[in-house]
Amino acid sequence: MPARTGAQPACPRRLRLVFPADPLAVRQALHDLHEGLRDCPVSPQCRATMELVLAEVLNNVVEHAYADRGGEIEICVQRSGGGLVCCVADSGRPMPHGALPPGDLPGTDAADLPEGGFGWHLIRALSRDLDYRREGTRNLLRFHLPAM
Amino acid sequence: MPARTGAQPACPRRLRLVFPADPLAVRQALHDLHEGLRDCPVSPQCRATMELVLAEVLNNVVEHAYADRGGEIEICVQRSGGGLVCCVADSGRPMPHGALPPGDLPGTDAADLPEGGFGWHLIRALSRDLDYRREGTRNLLRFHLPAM
Amino acid sequence: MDISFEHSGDMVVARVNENRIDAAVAIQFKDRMRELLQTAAPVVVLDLSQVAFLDSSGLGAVVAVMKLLGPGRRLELAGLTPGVLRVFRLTRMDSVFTIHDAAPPSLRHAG
Amino acid sequence: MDISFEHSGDMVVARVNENRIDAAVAIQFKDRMRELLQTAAPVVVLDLSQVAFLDSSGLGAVVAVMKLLGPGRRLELAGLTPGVLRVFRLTRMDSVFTIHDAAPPSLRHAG
Ligand SMILES: Nc1ncnc2c1ncn2[C@@H]1O[C@H](COP(=O)(O)OP(=O)(O)O)[C@@H](O)[C@H]1O
Ligand SMILES: Nc1ncnc2c1ncn2[C@@H]1O[C@H](COP(=O)(O)OP(=O)(O)O)[C@@H](O)[C@H]1O
Repeated sequence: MPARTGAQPACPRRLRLVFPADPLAVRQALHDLHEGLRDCPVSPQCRATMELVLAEVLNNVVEHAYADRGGEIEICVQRSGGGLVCCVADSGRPMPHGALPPGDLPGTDAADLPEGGFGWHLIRALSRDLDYRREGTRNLLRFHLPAM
Repeated sequence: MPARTGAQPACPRRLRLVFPADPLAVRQALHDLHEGLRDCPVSPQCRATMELVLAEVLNNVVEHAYADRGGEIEICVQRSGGGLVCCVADSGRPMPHGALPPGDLPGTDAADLPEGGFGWHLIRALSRDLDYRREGTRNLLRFHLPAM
Repeated sequence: MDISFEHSGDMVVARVNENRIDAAVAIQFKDRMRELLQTAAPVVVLDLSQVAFLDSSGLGAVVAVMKLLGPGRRLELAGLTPGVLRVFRLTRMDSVFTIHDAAPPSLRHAG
Repeated sequence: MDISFEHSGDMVVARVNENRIDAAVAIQFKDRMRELLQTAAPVVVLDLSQVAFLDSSGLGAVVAVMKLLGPGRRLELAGLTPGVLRVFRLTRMDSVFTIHDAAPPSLRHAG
């Protein structure tokens, strides 16, 4: 990569991204955050957890909040202790019933295996202090990822 | 692409992106803007010009303003007539002498062909109303791309 | 989506030569596997040793492929990296699939 | 960076099988061409018909390749798409290179 040639290791105080609600832009955003934390005192496990939890959150924003019609997503990631605080904002439709989905695991009945519905379960299993608010026309989600 | 399945054509009022100063993130940003204008009344020529001019501006921010050390870049693109108004902001070092480079073409002397120095010439040749300001610790660049 | 196939007796090994199975490629993964699974091998081993990242869209696609095989055939998994294994564990889908510890048997001989 | 080579008499055609030559790949482009140009053909035709986008980093890399060839050999360009041609025109580099209108001769026979 031509970038970062002769770069000095630097851990940014805060990472912010704004990008369209589109699977490839989501992929690049996850890559950018992962790279952006490279020189930070955050464990590889914590970064991997961030990548998975944010992937689930962002896929839901693309598919459900924006219903695959596109829109703008904003992410902030900040260090906190050895862990991370993440914020995600979108201007799509609100969560069903104005609250976070429970994240119950679908059954594993061999006759009718689920192909979806795992997202909120993973988010809840891996994050702490999950908080959702609707502010005007925006969805604001905030959570903590513990040091690992 | 799974995204946009069943999507309704929609031209956003404004496109905004925030991403790291890194060649691959720049590439994705150019792609996102190009796609984001897909359903807009902006000609393919104007979109191609936007892609080239923004590529030059952004490459300079990555290489010179941030000196390949990374940082945050913000872009806004708004329609104006059949053309576009673009804004680019970064927190890197200021332009040399606090002003835009003249953009003189390097010579084409066969004995010593230039491998760089074309960027600002292209930007100036293809944009209108180019405006640079330093505001606090940020560089703000604004220009117009005419309808084509 | 680069997936290579290798036959070995009544088994076929499908090796995913990609870093990620995520929302951007889940449908491509399913479509490509559907094509490749025209073969009649009763056991299909999915070699995920190159896949560092799989999200719930990717998991859903793997389940969909298992269902495509129908009742007479079996999908088994091999070479799961730690990040991928974690997703199977957290969703209990590790109880649904036969998961081999190492690379698929047919490749083990070669390597 | 996918570049394929094809010899044809005392000429070699290098075909860039990529959409873009931009800042993210300019160095890879130069390095890959350097490797491939170990060959002794006096004329090298760079087939850019697959390249829809080239910025000034890409232009600089093409110039660098020309300089790598040294005085005894020639780099010619073929198959420039409108966007790429525009960059050569605006920077006057169209006066430095021999630019063929169509796909390179060796491929013209095939197609
Ligand atoms: N960001 C969101 N905005 C609106 N609705 C959502 C959002 N995320 C999830 N939902 C709703 O919650 C349900 C469960 O989500 P999830 O557990 O991720 O499973 P899946 O997305 O695979 O259906 C979704 O099917 C959808 O109806
Ligand atoms: N965004 C920027 N911030 C600081 N300096 C810049 C910036 N853009 C250009 N420069 C300076 O202006 C010069 C000319 O830029 P340009 O015409 O794009 O050519 P090149 O980048 O190929 O050298 C650069 O070499 C650099 O010194």
